[in-house]
Amino acid sequence: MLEISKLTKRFGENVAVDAATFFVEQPTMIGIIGRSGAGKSTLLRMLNRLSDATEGTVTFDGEDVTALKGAARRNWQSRCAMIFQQFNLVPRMDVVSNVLHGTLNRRSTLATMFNLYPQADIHKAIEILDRLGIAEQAPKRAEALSGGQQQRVAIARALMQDPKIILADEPIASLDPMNAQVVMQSLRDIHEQDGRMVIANLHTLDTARRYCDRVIGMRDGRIVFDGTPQQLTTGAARDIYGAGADFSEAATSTEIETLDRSKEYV
Amino acid sequence: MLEISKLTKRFGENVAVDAATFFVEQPTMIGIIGRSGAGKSTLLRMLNRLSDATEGTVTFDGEDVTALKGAARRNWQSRCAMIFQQFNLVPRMDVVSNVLHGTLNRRSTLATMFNLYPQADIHKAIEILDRLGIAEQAPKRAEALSGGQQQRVAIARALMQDPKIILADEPIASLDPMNAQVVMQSLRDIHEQDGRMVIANLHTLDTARRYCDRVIGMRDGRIVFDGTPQQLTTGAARDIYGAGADFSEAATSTEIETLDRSKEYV
Amino acid sequence: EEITEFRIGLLGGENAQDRVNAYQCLAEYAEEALGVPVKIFTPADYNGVIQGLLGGSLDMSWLGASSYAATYLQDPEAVEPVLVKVNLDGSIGYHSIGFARKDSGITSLDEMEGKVFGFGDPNSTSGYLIPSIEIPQYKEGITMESGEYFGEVKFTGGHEQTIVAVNNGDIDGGVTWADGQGNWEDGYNSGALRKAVDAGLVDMNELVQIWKSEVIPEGPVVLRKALPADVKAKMTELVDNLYETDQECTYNVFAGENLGARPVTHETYISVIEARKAKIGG
Amino acid sequence: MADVSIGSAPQSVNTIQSEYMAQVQRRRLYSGLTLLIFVVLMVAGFDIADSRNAGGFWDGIANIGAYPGDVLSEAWEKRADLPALIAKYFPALIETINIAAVSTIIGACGGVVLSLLSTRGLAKWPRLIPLFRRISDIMRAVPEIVIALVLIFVLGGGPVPAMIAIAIHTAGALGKLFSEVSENADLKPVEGLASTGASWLQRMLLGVIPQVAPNYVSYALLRFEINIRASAILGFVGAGGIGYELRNAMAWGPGRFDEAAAIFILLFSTIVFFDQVSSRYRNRLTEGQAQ
Amino acid sequence: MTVADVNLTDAKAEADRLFQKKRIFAFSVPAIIAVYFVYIFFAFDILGLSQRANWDNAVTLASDIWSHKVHVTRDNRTGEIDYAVEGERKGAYPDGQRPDWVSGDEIITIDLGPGYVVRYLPENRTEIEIPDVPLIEAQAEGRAVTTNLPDDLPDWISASSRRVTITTPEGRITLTGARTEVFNYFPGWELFWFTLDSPYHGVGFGELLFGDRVDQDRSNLAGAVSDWWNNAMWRHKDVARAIGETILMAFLGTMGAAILALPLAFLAAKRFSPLMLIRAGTRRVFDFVRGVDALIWTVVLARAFGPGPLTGTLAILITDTGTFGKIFSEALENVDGKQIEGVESTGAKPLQRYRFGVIPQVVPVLLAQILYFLESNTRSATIIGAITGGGIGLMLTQAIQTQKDWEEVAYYITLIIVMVMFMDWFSGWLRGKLIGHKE
Ligand SMILES: Nc1ncnc2c1ncn2[C@@H]1O[C@H](COP(=O)(O)OP(=O)(O)OP(=O)(O)O)[C@@H](O)[C@H]1O
Ligand SMILES: Nc1ncnc2c1ncn2[C@@H]1O[C@H](COP(=O)(O)OP(=O)(O)OP(=O)(O)O)[C@@H](O)[C@H]1O
Ligand SMILES: [Mg+2]
Ligand SMILES: [Mg+2]
Repeated sequence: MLEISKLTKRFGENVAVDAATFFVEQPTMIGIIGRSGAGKSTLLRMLNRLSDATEGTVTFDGEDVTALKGAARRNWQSRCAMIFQQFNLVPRMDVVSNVLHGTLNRRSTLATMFNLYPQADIHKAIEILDRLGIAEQAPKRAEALSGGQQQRVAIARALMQDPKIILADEPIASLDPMNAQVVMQSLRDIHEQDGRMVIANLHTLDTARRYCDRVIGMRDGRIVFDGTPQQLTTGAARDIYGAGADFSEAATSTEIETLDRSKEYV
Repeated sequence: MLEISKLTKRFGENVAVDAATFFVEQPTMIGIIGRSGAGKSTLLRMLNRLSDATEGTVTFDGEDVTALKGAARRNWQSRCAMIFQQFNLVPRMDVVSNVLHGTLNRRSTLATMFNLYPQADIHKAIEILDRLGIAEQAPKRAEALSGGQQQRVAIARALMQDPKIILADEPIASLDPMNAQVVMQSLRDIHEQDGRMVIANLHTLDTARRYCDRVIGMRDGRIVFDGTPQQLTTGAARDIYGAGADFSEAATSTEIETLDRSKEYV
Repeated sequence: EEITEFRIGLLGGENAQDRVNAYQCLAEYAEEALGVPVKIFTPADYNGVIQGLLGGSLDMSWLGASSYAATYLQDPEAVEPVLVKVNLDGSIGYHSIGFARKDSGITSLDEMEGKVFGFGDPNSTSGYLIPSIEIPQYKEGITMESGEYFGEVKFTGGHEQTIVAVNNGDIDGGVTWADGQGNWEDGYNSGALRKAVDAGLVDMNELVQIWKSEVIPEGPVVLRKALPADVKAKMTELVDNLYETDQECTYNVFAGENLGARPVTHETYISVIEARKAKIGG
Repeated sequence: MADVSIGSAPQSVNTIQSEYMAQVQRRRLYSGLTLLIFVVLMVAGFDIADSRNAGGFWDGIANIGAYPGDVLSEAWEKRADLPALIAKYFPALIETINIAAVSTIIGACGGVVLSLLSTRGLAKWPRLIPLFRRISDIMRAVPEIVIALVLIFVLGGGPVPAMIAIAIHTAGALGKLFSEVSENADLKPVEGLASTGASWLQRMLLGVIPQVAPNYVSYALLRFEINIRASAILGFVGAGGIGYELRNAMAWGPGRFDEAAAIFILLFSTIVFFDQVSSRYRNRLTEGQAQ
Repeated sequence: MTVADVNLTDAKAEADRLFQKKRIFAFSVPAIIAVYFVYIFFAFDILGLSQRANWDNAVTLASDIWSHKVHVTRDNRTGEIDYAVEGERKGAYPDGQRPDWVSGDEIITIDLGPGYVVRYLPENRTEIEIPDVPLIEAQAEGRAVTTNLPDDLPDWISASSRRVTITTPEGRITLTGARTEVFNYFPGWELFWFTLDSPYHGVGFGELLFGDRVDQDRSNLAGAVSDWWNNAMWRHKDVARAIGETILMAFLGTMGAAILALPLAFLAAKRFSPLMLIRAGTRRVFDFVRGVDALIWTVVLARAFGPGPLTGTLAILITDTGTFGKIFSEALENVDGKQIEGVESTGAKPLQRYRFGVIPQVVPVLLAQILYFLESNTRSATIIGAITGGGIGLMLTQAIQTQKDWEEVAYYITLIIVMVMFMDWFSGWLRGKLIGHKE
């Protein structure tokens, strides 16, 4: 399904992603972990084609994604939604409009300029918002929402794209633990109910363990771990985070203990 | 020496300071405590004649300070230096110039317009800065300094005035605990070594206890406590802060515990 | 009373710098005669010169008759006319000429009905004052009010602009000045049309004359009245004898072939002043 | 005290004092020199301007009321005609305002395009940013009168040359101001839109414009104010509108000073009116944003 | 569940309404502008304009800007022949010299280009050779011109008994009784460096620097610079003087206004001027001088000061005093009270309070504004100069209005743009220098 082969990104001297290679056979929920600067964001941005790879290829269902240009590239982006740490919504616009931005690739520029979205799309947007539990916020401006709500709007926008893949770049890093849980659960639900592939960069080990089917660990641009959450031992984590023997998992955790205690890891 | 008698300040309906009366016989270090809005700043501003009293008098060494006008009032201000919570320096001017502002009252307007200060004054300013441990900062702009350093510049400006009294309006409220300690210690040193009267508004009980010889408590514009730090029991503090039985002293403390633990209260 | 400098103001019509250069010779003679620096100023329009004379910041100028009238009407004590240019034939007059494009089919004022008519500068004698009085006398029913007989009446700003505007078709007909001697095809012997032809701006074959005024007296060289008497005397004498001293300089100063200057008095312009007063008021 | 002065004084107070004194001397010298140069420039400049002017400053200053006095006294005498004259010149005023309005709209559109093309992070062709910057610099540098006069030569007199001239200058000026605003715009929404496959135009229209619109409108209003003045001035040199009428009325002199006064009243009140309205509205726009 | 459904339906309906509203807004703004433009289309008579537009003028302009013409003129009375660039005396070839495309003594042959030849024959006769056209012959007699031209003429020939004009791609020929003239067009700004009477004309740059003395009395460099500076055709000296005058107007006007406005701004700022009456009065004065506008000030001041740069300076100064007054007083209202209070608490006198509490705070704002206006006033000074009679603005407008020398116009325009851009750069540089460090 999705094949990433020797994907490399260089910024001048600096190699941000170094020959990353992995293969995903069927829609899976994948967590990518690694410390700051490991190249997680860069990898996702290349998948979405927000930035161009220096070398290597991304192939999806036999199509070479890295080679796409212009309209074809934008079309790929519409099939491969992205969620950002800072939500990246248009703050001064209302929530529904933000969700409807997910359809931009399908609609003509002129029509979108005059807000001429088909009614069906508008209704669908509301339904998606409802599914994420924020339908009442629909007419409000995005900037008026809390962080967790904004991230759910971003997810709604992603869903509106009806994508094959959802990429999420640290979707919960700016959120408090309570909201983080809601957002991760939404992504998990989308994966399970709609059968979409979800690839999420995560700062925290425990979140990865709890919500993902497969975890990829990156360090200094290279993939140094690829396996199930169960295989992700403290030793493996030490390798990924390049920490010494004093490494404690808690150092990468942001979850409130009370939330943790009452749940089991997936 | 300093006698304050029925000093009152009204802002329209609102009585900010209500017939404050106390007497200071000799240079003492006095802390004024009370919660926000109690009238501490207003009291100090009337002492410095930055604002006029509605009623009552301030008498210093037999001179009625409240009645002074024009040049006489400014002369009083020069003898009664003031330090502010926000330092109130001129940020775009260098440190020494800021300190030299303490001499403005003594120098001719024309000379100061062109920044022409006598060399002796400049040397003295640097000596004062040295005493406060920031002589190397002398040529920098005030805005380039850290908060604690800026407050010490403000103290230097006050010392430059060679005042009988130093008024300090929450001198450490904008500072981190480390800097707060340095600044309070400087004030204490000035009091002890130069024998100047220091009156400081303080937000925090423990600081007042530790550095002051006498504490005055204000509540709703009235003086409700006047005694030694020893007399300032938790019960007295509850009265001052108008708190219930759940009052905990820590609520008004800003000091880092580690600093506290190693020292004794004065 | 002494003067520290002598200031000459020039009316528009040419490049500012060309005008200054043309008067440079006069400035040099004047400097010699008066013993003070002489400066030349080129205000942007007629009114600039008039204001300068009224305000006392200009001492001398060669005005048009109407500009002199304007100055006189605002302050009779401001300036006095001293000399007037003499044409090659000895006359001291010229004409206001109405003209149009040949291909517009207009040959006289009769065809101008409903068309766009252009004046030059409001302070110009031939470009505004005289035609605005004489054209309505051409026949019953002509007025100079915009939208009555003519479709629109405009001010182009000056003689050159009028010629260009007619040639471009911006306006259907306009008025400008010429001596009325010589050939139409050459733009007459002197005047704004001739200059335009010389400059290659217009081809007279493409224009037709549609109207011609009575003789208009040439404008006077004026001096500020408040000047010391000896200065006035010296300058008058200087310009009066310029033709004998330096013919080339006279050519430059009076913009074309001429026979020099001769004395003139206020009386010559009374009729123009009355006309202006009647036309504009004040 | 010891703990206070930690980290102080490898340098002795004396060296600090002498170094600071040296700095003070230097600064006094520089400020003294700057002041001196400025004063010399001002005095000499004034002197040159004064000597190159026909009338001297000191002679003229006494006369300063003469012209307005003439105008006002005549206008006062004929004050009964003023309302009629104001009505007569109102259409010319409308033309002036129209020139300003159209050129502001066109110029603002041009400015938006120029700014989006020349802002780092937004530009469609990042390599061409310097080119578009230079273009807007040049458009800004050309005085309106230059373009207007050239266009009058080709197009004939009237409002259109003035409109084009002002629009060109406006586009350049607003292009620069706008790009300063959009430089500070938040790029996150733009990236968000990019990730959905939105085209450049969609990213700009939906991601950037909503953010910067209040500032853009505020600058455009300011520009409108300026353009009213500009269009009046251009009228003065031949581009129609109220400026043309004012020039003629003033040139005619006595007898028509009542017209000059009427036009003056119209122009003055228009400028003041739009100035007040726009500054009020601008304050509201920028305040609303700060909240 | 049903409750949720109802909510969802409500939410959808609300979203529909919201979008309806947004659409109406999105359509109405462009619609209003479109309607306004339609109105303008008729009010400005755009249709009529496109008919009236004179594209020949545009062509003249475009070609004249980058080219020059050389006149070969025969005075039919004297038979003398003049060669002059642009037909101006200043551009005349010195006696005994002539362009190399002119030859012959008895019969002057003017070779305009391939196939286009004009011959001045004795007795005021002229022959014109044009490819694919029979030889044109003309004879000037007294005031008339007789030719062998047929009656129906192509549109590039205009002829009457008094005047004939022939326009060809290679040049233009006019014939009248008095004169016969040929204009030959060449690219470039001829005589930009030296006029023909200068010994340095046509001397190469390298030769000027390192070659032998061209003129025995002067060193090459000094002589060349002086001849260039005094070039009568392009008048570099006068142009430089005019530009200097324009910048002077801008500089004096801006700085003078700033100096006047600063103290007045204190009177107009709430913080510093407790008396409502004075405050309101000062503000009205600001509004008034600003509202009157530099244009009207220019005209008003012309009576008192006459034409010249001072009048322009004062017009800028007066208007900007109003503008600066407003900006400055706003800046003063926004000053941070803490600094003033800090200085005040030391017993500083009022003037000292302003000096140390206020000035350091507002100086950056004021400087930035002043320098910004310096640039924009350079442009204003160009325009105001055109009205008061001073500076490069007057030279430009008059060059345009007399419509001859478009290359001169192009030269002035280039200089004006360079001047404004220079002032822009300069004020930006100064801003960085002054606000970048110290108070
Ligand atoms: N636009 C850029 N230009 C230059 N270097 C970049 C750029 N973007 C990223 N890098 C570098 O590439 C490396 C990988 O960055 P990346 O943002 O992918 O890391 P990350 O794993 O997402 O880290 P974080 O957890 O902090 O987001 C870093 O060293 C970073 O400095
Ligand atoms: N300029 C003023 N105008 C009106 N009311 C004022 C003014 N200054 C102070 N007050 C009021 O006077 C009362 C006392 O204020 P003051 O600033 O002296 O309190 P404080 O004890 O210093 O409080 P804080 O700890 O917040 O500084 C408050 O109710 C305040 O609102
Ligand atoms: Mg990242
Ligand atoms: Mg307080």
